[in-house]
Amino acid sequence: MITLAHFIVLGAVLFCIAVAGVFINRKNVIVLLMAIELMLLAVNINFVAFSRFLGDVQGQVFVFFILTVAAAESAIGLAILTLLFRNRSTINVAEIDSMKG
Amino acid sequence: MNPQLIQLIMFYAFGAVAVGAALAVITLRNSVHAVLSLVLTFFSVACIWLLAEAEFLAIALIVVYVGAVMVLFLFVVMMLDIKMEQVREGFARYLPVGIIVALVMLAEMIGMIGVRAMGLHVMGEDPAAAAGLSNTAWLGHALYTQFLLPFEIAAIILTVGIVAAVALTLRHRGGVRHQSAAEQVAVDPRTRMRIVKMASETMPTETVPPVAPSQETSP
Amino acid sequence: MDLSLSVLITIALAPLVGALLAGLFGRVIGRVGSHCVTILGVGIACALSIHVLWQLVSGDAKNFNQDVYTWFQAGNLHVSVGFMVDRLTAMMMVVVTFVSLLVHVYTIGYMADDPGYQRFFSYISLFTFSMLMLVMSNNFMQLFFGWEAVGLVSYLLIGFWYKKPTAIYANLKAFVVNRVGDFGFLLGIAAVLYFLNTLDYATAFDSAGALTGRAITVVGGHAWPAATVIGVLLFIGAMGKSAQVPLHVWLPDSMEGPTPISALIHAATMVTAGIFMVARMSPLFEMSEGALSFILVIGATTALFTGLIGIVQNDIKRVIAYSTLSQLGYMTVALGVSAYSGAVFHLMTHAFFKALLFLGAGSVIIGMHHEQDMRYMGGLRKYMPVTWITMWIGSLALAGTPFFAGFYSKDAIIEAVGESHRWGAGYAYFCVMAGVFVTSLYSFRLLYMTFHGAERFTVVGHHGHGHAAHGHAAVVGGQSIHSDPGHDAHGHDAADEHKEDSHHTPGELEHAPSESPWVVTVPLILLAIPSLLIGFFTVGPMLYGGWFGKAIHVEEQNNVLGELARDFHGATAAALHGFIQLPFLLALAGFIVATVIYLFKPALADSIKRALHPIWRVLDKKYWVDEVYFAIFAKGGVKLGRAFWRGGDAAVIDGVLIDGSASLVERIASGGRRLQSGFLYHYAFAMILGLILLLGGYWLVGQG
Amino acid sequence: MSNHLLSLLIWLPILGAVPVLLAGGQRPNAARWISLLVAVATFAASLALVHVYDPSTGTMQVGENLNWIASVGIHYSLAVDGISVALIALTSFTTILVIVGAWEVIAVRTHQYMAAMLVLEGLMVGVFCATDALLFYVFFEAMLIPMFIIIGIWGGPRRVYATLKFFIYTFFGSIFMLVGLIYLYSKAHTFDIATLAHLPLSMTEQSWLFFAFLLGFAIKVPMVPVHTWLPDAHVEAPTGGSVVLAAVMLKIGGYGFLRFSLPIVPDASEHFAPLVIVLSLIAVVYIGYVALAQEDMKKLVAYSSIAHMGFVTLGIFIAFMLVREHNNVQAAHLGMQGAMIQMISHGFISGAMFTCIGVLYDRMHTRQIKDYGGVINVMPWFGLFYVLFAMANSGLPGTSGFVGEFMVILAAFQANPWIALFAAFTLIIGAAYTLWMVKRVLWGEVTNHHVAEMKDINARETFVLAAFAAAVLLFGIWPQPLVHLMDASVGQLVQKLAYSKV
Repeated sequence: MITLAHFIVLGAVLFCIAVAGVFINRKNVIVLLMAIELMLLAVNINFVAFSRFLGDVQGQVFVFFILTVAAAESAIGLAILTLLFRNRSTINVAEIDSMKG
Repeated sequence: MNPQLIQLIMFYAFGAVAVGAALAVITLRNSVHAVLSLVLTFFSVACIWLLAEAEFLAIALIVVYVGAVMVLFLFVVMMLDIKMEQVREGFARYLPVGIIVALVMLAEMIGMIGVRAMGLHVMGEDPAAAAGLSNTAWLGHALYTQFLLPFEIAAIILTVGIVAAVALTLRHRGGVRHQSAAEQVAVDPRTRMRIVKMASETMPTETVPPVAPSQETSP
Repeated sequence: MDLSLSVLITIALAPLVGALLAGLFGRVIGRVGSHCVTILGVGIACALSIHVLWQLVSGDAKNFNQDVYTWFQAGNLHVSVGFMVDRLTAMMMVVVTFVSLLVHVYTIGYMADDPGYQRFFSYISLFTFSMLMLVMSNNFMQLFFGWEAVGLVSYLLIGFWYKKPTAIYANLKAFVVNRVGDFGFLLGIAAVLYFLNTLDYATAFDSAGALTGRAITVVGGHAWPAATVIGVLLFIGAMGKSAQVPLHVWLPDSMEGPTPISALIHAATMVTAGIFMVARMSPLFEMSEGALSFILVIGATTALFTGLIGIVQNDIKRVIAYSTLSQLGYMTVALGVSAYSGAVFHLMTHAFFKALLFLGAGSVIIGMHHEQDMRYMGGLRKYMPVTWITMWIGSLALAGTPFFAGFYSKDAIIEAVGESHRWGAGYAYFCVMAGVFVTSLYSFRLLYMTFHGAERFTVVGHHGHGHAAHGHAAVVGGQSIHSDPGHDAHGHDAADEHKEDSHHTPGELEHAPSESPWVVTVPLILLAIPSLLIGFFTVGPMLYGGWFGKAIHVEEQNNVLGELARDFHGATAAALHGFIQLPFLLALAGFIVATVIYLFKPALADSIKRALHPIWRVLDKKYWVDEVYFAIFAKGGVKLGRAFWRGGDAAVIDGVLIDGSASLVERIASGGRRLQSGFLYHYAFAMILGLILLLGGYWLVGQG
Repeated sequence: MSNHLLSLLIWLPILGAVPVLLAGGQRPNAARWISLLVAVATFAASLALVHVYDPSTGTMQVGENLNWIASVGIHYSLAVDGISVALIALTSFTTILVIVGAWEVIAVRTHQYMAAMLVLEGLMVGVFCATDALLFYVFFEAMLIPMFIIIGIWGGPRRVYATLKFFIYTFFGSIFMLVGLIYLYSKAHTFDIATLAHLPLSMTEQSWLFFAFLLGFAIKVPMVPVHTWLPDAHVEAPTGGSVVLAAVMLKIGGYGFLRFSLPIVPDASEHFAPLVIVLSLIAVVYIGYVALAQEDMKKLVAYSSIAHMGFVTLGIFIAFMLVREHNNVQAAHLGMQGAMIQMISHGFISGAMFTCIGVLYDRMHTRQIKDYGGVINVMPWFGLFYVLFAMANSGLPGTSGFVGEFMVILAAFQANPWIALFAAFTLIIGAAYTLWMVKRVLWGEVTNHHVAEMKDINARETFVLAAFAAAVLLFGIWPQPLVHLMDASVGQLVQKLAYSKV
């Protein structure tokens, strides 16, 4: 019998994995982007679960929008990454510090 | 077998795959493998969504993410010549911290959520079915009525995203001849032809500018 | 015919007009023009003052009290400028203008060579105006105006020779010490307004009875009677102006000013303003035994202890200055035993004979070509006979010889103290008695050292050294040259050491001393006459005859002069009786001691000095009062100021609060700047940490 | 005409600055004469104001009222009472002397300097006649700008530090005042000061507002311990800047207390009066000692200004004590009147002192006391004025410096003799620091050849100093006209003190 807790815990676990990913792959922008995707996914799981358990359509509508925005986001993120790599020949985050004051 | 039990088993199975694949995403050395693991994660989660009877979103996830975004990721990863040893540096150093942080957070989240209370919350009847609609129709009704404006805005955001991505990656190479329609349209006659008024020629005077003879004589 | 306001205004303003003309247009009207306008102005004031006094004495006119104009009217408080003239005022006016007139004339001779001639006349006329405003005032505000204005002119005149470092030190000191007194005086005026709700004399005196039973809580629960508070505060003002211990320090230093000023301001008039003020306020002072006892003790201390210093001084003007301090002490004692008339009477006689002494000393100084040290004088009687005789008259009057002016006034004070039963009267009686001996001693010492004995100066046509004279001086003077540490402005005492003070080698004169011109000697003679006679003629009415009328108010139980009046049988009888009284015997003893030591056995002085060296040193150092004040108030004040400035303003407020807060912001900002590393993973880390903390927080709250 | 007299007084100098600026740097003489003309015209207008004003009632008069920002109820409303009239006259009087004083002294950017002075004058007049709190605030803040420019451009070597300190200090204070005003607006929905005066406020509200106003005005006055901007600003400011700063700008702090603290938060003012009184006494005694230690003439006079302004705050707040605790309206009136007289008189005296120092500075280019000595030998006429103003500064009767201090001390004694005692301490310490400076600068032998080469004051400087001297002596010998001008207004203020809002 699947309960709400199952979904939520799964979401939490995925989210924490993503967090750990951000931590341990602090130099690799691609993995960072993927970790962000994972986080969004975790959030989406929660939305879907709540939508289903509360019988409210808004949760799923929201997931829909998140998917949209996340797609746009990763498109732009990757574009920036490409540009960056073209200019500096690296995706090492430690070297991307031109904004440092 | 009890369909609910099957559901549970399926959930655990897909969940385990999703978690395992997610772990692979963050640990694999090879970026291509990591991307593929992410695809697997998405796939498993889509299946879990199917268990929750959110068919439209599950399909959308697979189509949009696996079909589009992840492929984009793959392209990028393959296109870029990434030196893995450089970007992997510090992996071992940060691993313990990462694990601890993740575990602490997980403990906190689960503690906060109150798993026990939620564990009593059993999945009831599908609300879409209760409304006599399919999941897609149910969602569609909401999207095209109540959330029409956000929906349109989402469309605009996507468009902007596309344009931005193109604009960012578009590279003007020097030395390549190409047509510029805008410039052609914006042509101004005055920039094309210049009428120069010159004084009529006079008799050459004796004082010749010093530059002229040297130019003539030096070669 | 009543007194007219226009006459009184003329009296006050005539000297002011003279002062302005001489001061602002001195270069236009020249030297002669300057002294003419100022003498004319003061002359008019003097003549009219005598006229006013005559009108009042003859009974032609009633007392005058009228406002001239409103100074300000704030709410219900009305403060105006006005005149109150009764016999007390009129007498002061005559004394002031008369002495001032003579000093003006005298100055023509004394300042003949000075480049600041016009300026000097302007100042002394301005002083006369200020002093007249002070004595003629009919309210406390105007009194304070005159009070401070005379202080200002005194400041300007002490520093008249502004190039002399000692002079400009002395004038600053005089002004600031006077300000200490004024500080009390102003508070006294405030107290008068508080308790009596008016600043007008007449109203205040009429309602003085209202002070009975009123008190003010000043220090934690201890209530002070209102009258005592008022009395003491007002008297602190008098202590400053009349140079009473412990605010006496400025008067000896004020001798840095030109001698005519010493005569006019620092002997005859300004310094007696305090005495006049207390006499004028007698209705208020009579309300408080405490304040009067305070006055008595202060006066007695001044009378004896400053007189003692006079014995060891060598500067001719300083001896007279200390004598003035001592005599002011006598007057104060008289005030303290409620013998106000006695004080005012002594004020008047003293004004004449002390002005005489100062002008005589000035004459000597002219004769000696601006040498003031008595150790380089001696035997001057042959050279300047008029000065010699008039100085003798003045000194005899000062010493209290019967028939001389000083006798009547001083004797009355001593007897009044003897009669009084006020707290402190016993101490005061001892002080004034001892003071008689001291007075006599220093007076005759001065005469002998100056006019008698061997000449201790040499007349040289050119530059050279007079070793003999120098050595002799050291013996006779009873002291070798001492040097002064710090800024103590001994001035001419140490003339030898201060190059700027002496334009020549001490004891050497370019020309022989000679008698001064007539403009100098005539004032001396004119002052010698009242010094001899005025006491004899006025003692009866002024002292015992209730001449001042209601101007001076004495409570019945305090009326010591009334007691004395019963034993008074005319001036002659009093004088003859005086010959067998203790004061005269003490004065005689002083005379004999002075004669023996300074006339016949000059070497004795030195041996006595050596024998009593510790005492001599205490007196020579003036009880170290100057040194202590300088260390505590002057140096201490500047040090405190510097500490406040560096420590308070610069370090705490600016350093910590102002610049400190600015640099704190800067430091926080630069710390925050370092936080903005620009590294993506730092931000991510911060974000996650924040998330963890947030969740933890919620969790804890949820658990709690 | 007379109903726009106040607008004329404000805008004539501000608009007059335009032709001065247009005259340009190439024609400094034109700029000088135009600005003098404008200043004189303004002074004439202020005399007309004195004439038009009826001192017998003491109410707000000669008013104007226009909508300015209607949506939030801000009005361009002007009116004056006796105190404002006196301060406006002081402002226009001082401006003339400052312009004459700067005649040749300011050689670079003359036209800009003159224009800044004129604008400053207009804004200061605006402060004194605004009856709308926000209009007051606008003038109050705008005033900083020309002064900032004057110190920042024509100032001494450390002018940048000084201007920053001056600006941030005063701005810091006034921000709190603005917050207070906005709070009041949120309660009363108006910025009209007269209406705000009748707004009922709880004690807590009043306390907060009191401190907001206190910060704003105490820095302006300035009171200890927020006074340290003043010495720095003075030392770096050009002579004219110092004169205006000391003569008029400081008064705005005292004026603010009267217009805001006193009527709007009377109960809190009464409650915290002991605090202000203690600060004022610290200003008198502590600052007196600090002044004694100064080696720079301008700093010395700046510190003495702080000490003298201590009498202003003392006089205002002693009135609270007297009315509320002793029920002594008469003495409160005296103290308040004394504070007002002290404001005007200090305007003349400090202006004159700074002008004197400017005269010396123009010749020697140093303000250090030790560089001078024996100046009287070469500059006797200057010496006359210097001694006169020094005496006025130490509160000699017969000069205007005495009148205000006298009144305040008399009033303070009635509240508590100890307050009077500490206040009267100024007699001693004031004389000590002022005359010690006179001694070191003026008296003595000529100390160096620079002093020996100094020339006595010229006709222009004599005019400026003589004008100050005339004012100092006139109000010292006969203060009644000035007292009368303000008396009824002061009486009204004192009446308001008794009115409790809680």
